[in-house]
Amino acid sequence: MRFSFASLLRNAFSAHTGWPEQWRSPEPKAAYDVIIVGAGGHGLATAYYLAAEHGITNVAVVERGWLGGGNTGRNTTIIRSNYLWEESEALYDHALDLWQDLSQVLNYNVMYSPRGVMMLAHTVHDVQVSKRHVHANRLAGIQNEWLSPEEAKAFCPPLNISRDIRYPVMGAALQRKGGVARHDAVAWGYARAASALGVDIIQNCEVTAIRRGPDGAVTGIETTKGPIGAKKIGVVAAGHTSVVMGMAGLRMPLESYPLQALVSEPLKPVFPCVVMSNTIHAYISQSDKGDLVIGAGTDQYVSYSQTGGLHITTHTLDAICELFPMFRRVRMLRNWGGIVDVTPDRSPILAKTPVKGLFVNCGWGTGGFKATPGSGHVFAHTIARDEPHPKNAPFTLERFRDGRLIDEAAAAAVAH
Amino acid sequence: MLLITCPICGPRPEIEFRNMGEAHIARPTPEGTSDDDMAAFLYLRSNPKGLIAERWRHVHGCARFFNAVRHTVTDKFVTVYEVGAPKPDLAALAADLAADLAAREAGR
Amino acid sequence: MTPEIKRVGAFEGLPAFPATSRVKAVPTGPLARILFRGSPAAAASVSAVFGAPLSTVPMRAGEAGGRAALWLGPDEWLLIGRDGEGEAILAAIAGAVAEPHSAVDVGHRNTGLVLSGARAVDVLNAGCPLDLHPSAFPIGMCTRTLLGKAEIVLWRQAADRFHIEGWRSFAPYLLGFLAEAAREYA
Amino acid sequence: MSQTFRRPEGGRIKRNKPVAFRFDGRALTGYEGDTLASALLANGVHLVGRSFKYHRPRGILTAGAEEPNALVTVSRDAARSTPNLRATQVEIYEGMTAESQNRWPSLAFDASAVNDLLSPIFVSGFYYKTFMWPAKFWTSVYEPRIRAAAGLGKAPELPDPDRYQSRFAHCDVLVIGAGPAGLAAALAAMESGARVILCDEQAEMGGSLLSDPDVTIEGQSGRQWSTDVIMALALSDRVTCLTRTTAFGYFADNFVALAERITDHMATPPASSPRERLWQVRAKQVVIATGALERPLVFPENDRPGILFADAARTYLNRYGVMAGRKTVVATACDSAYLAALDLHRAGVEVPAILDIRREGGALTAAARAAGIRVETGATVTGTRGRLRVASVEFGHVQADGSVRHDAVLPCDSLLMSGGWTPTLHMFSQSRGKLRYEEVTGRYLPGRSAEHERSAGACNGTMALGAVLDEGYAAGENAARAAGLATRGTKTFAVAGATTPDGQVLGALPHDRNPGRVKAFVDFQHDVTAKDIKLAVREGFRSIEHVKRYTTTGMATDQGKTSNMNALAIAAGALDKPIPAVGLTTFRMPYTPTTFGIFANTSRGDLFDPVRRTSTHDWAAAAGAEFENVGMWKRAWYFPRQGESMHAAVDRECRTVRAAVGIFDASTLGKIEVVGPDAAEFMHRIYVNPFLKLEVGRCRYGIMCRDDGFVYDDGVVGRIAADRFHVTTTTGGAPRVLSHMEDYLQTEWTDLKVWLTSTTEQWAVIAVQGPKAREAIAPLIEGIDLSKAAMPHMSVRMGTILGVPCRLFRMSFTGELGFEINVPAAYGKAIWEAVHARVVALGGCPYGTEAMHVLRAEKGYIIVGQDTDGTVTPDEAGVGWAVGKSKPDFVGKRGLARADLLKPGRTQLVGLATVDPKVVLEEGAQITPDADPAPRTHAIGHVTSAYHSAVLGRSIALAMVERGRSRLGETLHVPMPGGAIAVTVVDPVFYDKEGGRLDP
Ligand SMILES: Cc1cc2nc3c(=O)[nH]c(=O)nc-3n(C[C@H](O)[C@H](O)[C@H](O)COP(=O)(O)OP(=O)(O)OC[C@H]3O[C@@H](n4cnc5c(N)ncnc54)[C@H](O)[C@@H]3O)c2cc1C
Ligand SMILES: NC(=O)c1ccc[n+]([C@@H]2O[C@H](COP(=O)([O-])OP(=O)(O)OC[C@H]3O[C@@H](n4cnc5c(N)ncnc54)[C@H](O)[C@@H]3O)[C@@H](O)[C@H]2O)c1
Ligand SMILES: Cc1cc2nc3c(=O)[nH]c(=O)nc-3n(C[C@H](O)[C@H](O)[C@H](O)COP(=O)(O)O)c2cc1C
Ligand SMILES: [Zn+2]
Repeated sequence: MRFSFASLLRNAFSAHTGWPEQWRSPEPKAAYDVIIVGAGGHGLATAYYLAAEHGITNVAVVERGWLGGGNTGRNTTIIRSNYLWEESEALYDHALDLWQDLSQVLNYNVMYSPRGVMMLAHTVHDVQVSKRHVHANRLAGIQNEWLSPEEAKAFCPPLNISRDIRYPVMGAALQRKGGVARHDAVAWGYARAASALGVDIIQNCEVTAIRRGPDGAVTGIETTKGPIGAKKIGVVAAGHTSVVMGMAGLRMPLESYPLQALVSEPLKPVFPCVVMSNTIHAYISQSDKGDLVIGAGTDQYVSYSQTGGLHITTHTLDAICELFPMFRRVRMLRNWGGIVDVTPDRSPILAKTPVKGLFVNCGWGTGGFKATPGSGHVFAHTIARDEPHPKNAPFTLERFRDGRLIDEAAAAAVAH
Repeated sequence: MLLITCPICGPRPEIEFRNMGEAHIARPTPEGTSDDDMAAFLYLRSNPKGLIAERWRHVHGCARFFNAVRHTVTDKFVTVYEVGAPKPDLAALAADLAADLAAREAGR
Repeated sequence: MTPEIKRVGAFEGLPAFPATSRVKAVPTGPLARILFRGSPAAAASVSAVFGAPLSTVPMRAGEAGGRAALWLGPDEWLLIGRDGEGEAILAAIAGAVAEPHSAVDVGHRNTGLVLSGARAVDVLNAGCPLDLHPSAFPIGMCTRTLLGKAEIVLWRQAADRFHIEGWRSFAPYLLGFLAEAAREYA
Repeated sequence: MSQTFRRPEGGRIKRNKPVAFRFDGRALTGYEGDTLASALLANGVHLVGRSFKYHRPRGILTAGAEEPNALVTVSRDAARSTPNLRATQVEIYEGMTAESQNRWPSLAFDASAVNDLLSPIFVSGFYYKTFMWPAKFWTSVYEPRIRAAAGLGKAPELPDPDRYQSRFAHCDVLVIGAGPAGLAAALAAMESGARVILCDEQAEMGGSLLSDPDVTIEGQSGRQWSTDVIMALALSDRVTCLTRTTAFGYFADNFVALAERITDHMATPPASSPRERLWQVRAKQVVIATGALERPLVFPENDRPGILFADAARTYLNRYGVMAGRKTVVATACDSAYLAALDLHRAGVEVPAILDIRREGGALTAAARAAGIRVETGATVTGTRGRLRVASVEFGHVQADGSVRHDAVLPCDSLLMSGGWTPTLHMFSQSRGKLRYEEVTGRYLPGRSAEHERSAGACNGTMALGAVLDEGYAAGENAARAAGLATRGTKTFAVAGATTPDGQVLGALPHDRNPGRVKAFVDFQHDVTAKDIKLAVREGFRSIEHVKRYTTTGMATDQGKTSNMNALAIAAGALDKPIPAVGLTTFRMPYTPTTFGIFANTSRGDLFDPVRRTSTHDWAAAAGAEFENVGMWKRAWYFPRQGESMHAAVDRECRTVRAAVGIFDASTLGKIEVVGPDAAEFMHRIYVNPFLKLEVGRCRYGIMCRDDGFVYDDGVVGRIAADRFHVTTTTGGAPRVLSHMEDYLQTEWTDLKVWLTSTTEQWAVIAVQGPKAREAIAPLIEGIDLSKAAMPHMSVRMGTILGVPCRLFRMSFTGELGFEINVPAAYGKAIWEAVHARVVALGGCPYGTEAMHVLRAEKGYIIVGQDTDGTVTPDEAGVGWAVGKSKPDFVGKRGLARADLLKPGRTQLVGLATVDPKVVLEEGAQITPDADPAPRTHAIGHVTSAYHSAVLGRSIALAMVERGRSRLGETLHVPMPGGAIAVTVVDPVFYDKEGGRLDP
């Protein structure tokens, strides 16, 4: 049933008893053409585009827990494409293009809200780095502009631009097209659309082994719901990618860290945009529901615990209170953690692997939500055609061997 | 904030320490090391869901580096040991932990 | 030395600590300080000439004759003497220690203050994450640790007296932090 | 008359201390000891708020932390305004101003209440299905309206003037909750001699004993017993008792965060006192004694003001002397509501009926009937009436087939409900303990522990008071023993007059109404009804986590304290699965909403991060310097004279250095003393440069890589003695370079006898640069022959300056003759002043970091971190000459040999000269071969440094450009918004290529 105001109204008269399931919850078939491991936004989007753009509908997405329950369901939803290197710019901007009409394409309101992402500079060095991004982005056709502190304040009135604070704001880079979206809706929208095209989404089904034939090519997986055959497997397991790839005997250039976020109690609208400060580590926006959504830094050690240390939270909130001193009296409602898979150069891996039939999409670390549509789109291409899409061709595993890193971290230490 | 037992100073709060990454990653010699081996040294980590042998430094304490085995799901430390000591048998330690858990489960 | 060459201590010119009957913080003034690094054997040789013993028991200070040796790590001690003794201490070490070692003058890098009073522990624990109960942090114990966002060396000299060492540029922060914590005991 | 619902006696309020306060502008009075909720009820006010979505009128539902409805904003002044406070926890003080929220124009007439009429459309998740057309309306129309409608209170608009503190604490036993279980536990722990911390979120300790007039413990009234125990605990110097202190987070290794509210209840808080304090407690052992929360009943229209929890009403009566109404119907599945009914009845409140859902009633049914109260068993509420307050209750009897036969309408002004008790598992669950489900009682209970803790009392499922006390004592004793103390063994308590609150129901109650139309609320604040949950399940949201997120049940500011179990039961029913197969959502910190300020506590302003100043800072400030932040340091940026712009000041400073002499504070550079017999070998390995042959008294510019071969840091190194090096690092790099060096020493080259000591702050460093540098310092220096022959470029000497010992480096970061004077830091200011006087006498001036940057750029000297970015090799940065190619190993050697690092086409450092010399490029600007690059043109490089050079009378720039060194003379372009800027690729050394000025 298509979603629309009309269908909503119609259903109101039948007390909403007529809505079908948004996605089917089938038992796994014996085999599929493609199995996607991980029903996060990226995995679901991959399945959707496999079906929608490549006509491959005999697809299963297997998920150890509930779909969208990984980092997709835990992130601060910042969307932007003003990355530094050309490879990243192309990939993230591809995603940003797809965000524009994603609600209409999926027939699911993902509440993409281009309210502008402003990244603060607090030191001369920050200014240099930010401007480098602004110039690189302009050349690449990506909107990103430089604001004076006063312009930044005009764009975000709660911002403290006093010269007296410990690290005064010296300016900001603003991507107006950047913004936020409703994270759960992205997962659900892709799940519904993929399911409608015939994709089987199998939840509570953990992959425990990857089976390979005599030629080394993959033949399927073992799961907590039994074995499932597959011609191709795409692993999109975020923080658990090392674990899953280990099942195929591959070591990955990844480390998994806890990353925390928190929300305040809901407030009437006070915060019109997204503000990020990498120097003092704070990321903040206000959700449609009214809560301030705040991102923190990672813990220092590898962990799969989905919680983090209190000192990380205190550090985040002292930064928020310094930039927005009126929020000191606001209260934290809930804090949580995710497990982010971090590569040495902070850029993702979207590639074929040395194992025939095995593909991997990982390493999005602290910043992959924004890439969800683009990532799924090009990864589906890679799996369907057995060769990368031009936009993900640079994001290989081999770059770590050769040293051709796409080092977003070195250039700026940007998190989300 | 974890409580970490420095082999020298005893239990101390995590904020006094720096995690220095996985332990027992041997630094290769320049000669005769392939690009693959170099990449493995620089970038490939076991990143286990389970026991990890890792390096810590009590930077705001005695300032010494040491190694530790920690469980990455519970974040509990299993043992700490000196730099240079051989890597503990993680599989055996994991089996001990599992046995211990089973015993506690049975005990309740 | 020409008379107009004045030494400026790190605490000079800072707002005074609001001392009360329950807590006060007083800068130590200039002291000689040597950072000694080497093996325990080398440390033993230093003990012989320094006067105060260099403890091989972790986190313990040795004191004698107005000098103190603070254990900081298994190969690291902070030697504290009276102002002006630095050169002599360095010379004595050079003369007496045959084992390889390092002795570096840090008399200006470090600054010290003494925090004392019935509320000293509470004030310290506003930013120091260690257990300062006498059973856990007895008199004579010393260690590097943190106070808020600054690293310090903390040495308990008496039940309610602590010697705090920090790097020179952190002095305003340390004093400011302690003063903020002490406000409620004014 | 005010306080018409206050009983003439009873309760723990101070009747001799009346308190005047305002609610929504209305002047009211209560007593000291009242919460805002009890005081409002005393004044007959039930309507306190509006719900989130439908804006339905809502009253006070509970008497504690779990309150979902009665949210208010309390303001002392414009800056001290706190939204979303629960009236049930706010203590009134003289002059308090409280306002209701989320309503317009008034609480009684709220325009947004039309949402309630639209509720047939506004079901769970409706917004995912609509607002998509026309697409651009989302940002311009739909989203702004949704946002304006959402949200509860308003954030204050002014910075918060209050202060917050923090305290790290340690103890043997931390007891969370000071009800009977917690008090008994603390008592046992105290008796063992343990160090104990006991905290309770309420203003007064005692927990449920405070509301219970009937029980006796050890022959005393429960209240007296608790008072005595609290007194004993408070008198012990080993016990810290903290009231108004919520344990809100339980972290790994028994690290528990407590939020202490110190001044919010005071009319005039002392200025010296922080508003709140964060306690970070490391406990050897923890006793969790957090009690249990009552559950609402889910029946149609269960949300009207005047409907409240039975035990809350009992608390209001017994603890505050307040009647929730005059005519009170009671609906229950649990015995505890009978206690409320009996107490109210005794107090003269009319109780028209007790409607007991249980077919047979419970332990107190007979007693209630004996007291003359009508009790209907097997009865259920089928609806309520009343606009801003409940006016009547409809009830029916549940038939054998499960259907409901309507019975009667009972007029009333209040309705109490109790669905039983939910153990408060938050702390246990946050500690990562595993929960277990107890089928018979329909409760989750603490299962396997992950930390050193144990639960006792109602949070552990133990409800009988005697057992609660025994269990609490045993827990305290057990905890103390586990913490290593000798204990006296267990103890049992003699208890009388207690009733165990048995009986419970989960999920929605049956009724005779149209299920598609009625609203039976599960999550009160978020307006989630039983049918919303069923809708979610119908739409395929089968995991309880999905149900939560789709319906938002449990996501309101009460975090599901009252709703989670009912939601779970309804979802389980819809899924036709047993409850444990559906599972609970995750408990997360904080237990109750916790002020941002308490996390930030003292980290604000100058205490946000230490402000590191050099010994010349005050001098520079007095001289009018502007400062820049570099790491934690403040560095003098430039020294503008009266009316001078930054540009003019920097030009002047640069010219002065080139023409005469300048003085610069370089103290912030990192310094490390590398000492030991193997010091040279260590330096040889850690830097790319060769170091073995550096002579004593000479310096070398060192480049340091990581093992991946990319430039990590740089600095000048002086050899002070055969076994001693004076190493300098970049300002920002100092800590990480020291750590990097220690890492190799302690873990890689453990055989080397070398020790490192940071001397960054030991030395104040005064750079004197310019043709007159020698002349400037010569008269001040003793013991060093400054002549060219005796002290060549790149050498270091020991001597004194004005009697102060110094390490004098002859080196240059400007390309001019230069010295860097290292003096012990406390002399820095005095020596600076003396040298400055000489410099000025010679026509020189002080210069700041900006001029320093220009001067070094004129010479093509790189700044690591500005001209390099972590992807650049030494060769690419133009310092390939430094690499000791014949060394067998150094950090970075193998990394540099990787395939991609050897490829041609990588970027290299070059100079750029703009064709128009007046145009200064912008740092970070991109470089293209074409003047008019097509969109998405590949940039072949970027500008890393760009300045106006006063001496050269033109702009200069450094850039990283692909194959840059092969492009000398080529014209490239720097596309800018206003058009491309043509540049010529030139050698990066713009000034004095021959280097004659370095060594005149
Ligand atoms: C706190 C936080 C804040 C963030 N903020 C932002 C932000 O502001 N902007 C931004 O762009 N990004 C942000 N991110 C990053 C972003 O959330 C992720 O990069 C992105 O959501 C990853 O999506 P995914 O689909 O790859 O992974 P996930 O959503 O994590 O999906 C992976 C799925 O794989 C499943 N899985 C794992 N192992 C197995 C197995 N063995 N068998 C079957 N299934 C398995 C998991 O259960 C999971 O559902 C943030 C992340 C966190 C944690
Ligand atoms: N009305 C009834 O009939 C009824 C209902 C339930 C329980 N009880 C009785 O209550 C007794 C149970 O005693 P108990 O001690 O287990 O519970 P309790 O409810 O008496 O005490 C729990 C205490 O913990 C505090 N608390 C909860 N969470 C906290 C946190 N995170 N931080 C700080 N404080 C926190 C509460 O403020 C409360 O004071 C039994 O006698 C039981 O029968 C009676
Ligand atoms: C953008 C965003 C907004 C959220 N808003 C709320 C909220 O208003 N209330 C709430 O209880 N949780 C909110 N959450 C947190 C979730 O409840 C939950 O903590 C998170 O999805 C992680 O799951 P877990 O805590 O079950 O592990 C939000 C999460 C995200 C990512
Ligand atoms: Zn230590």
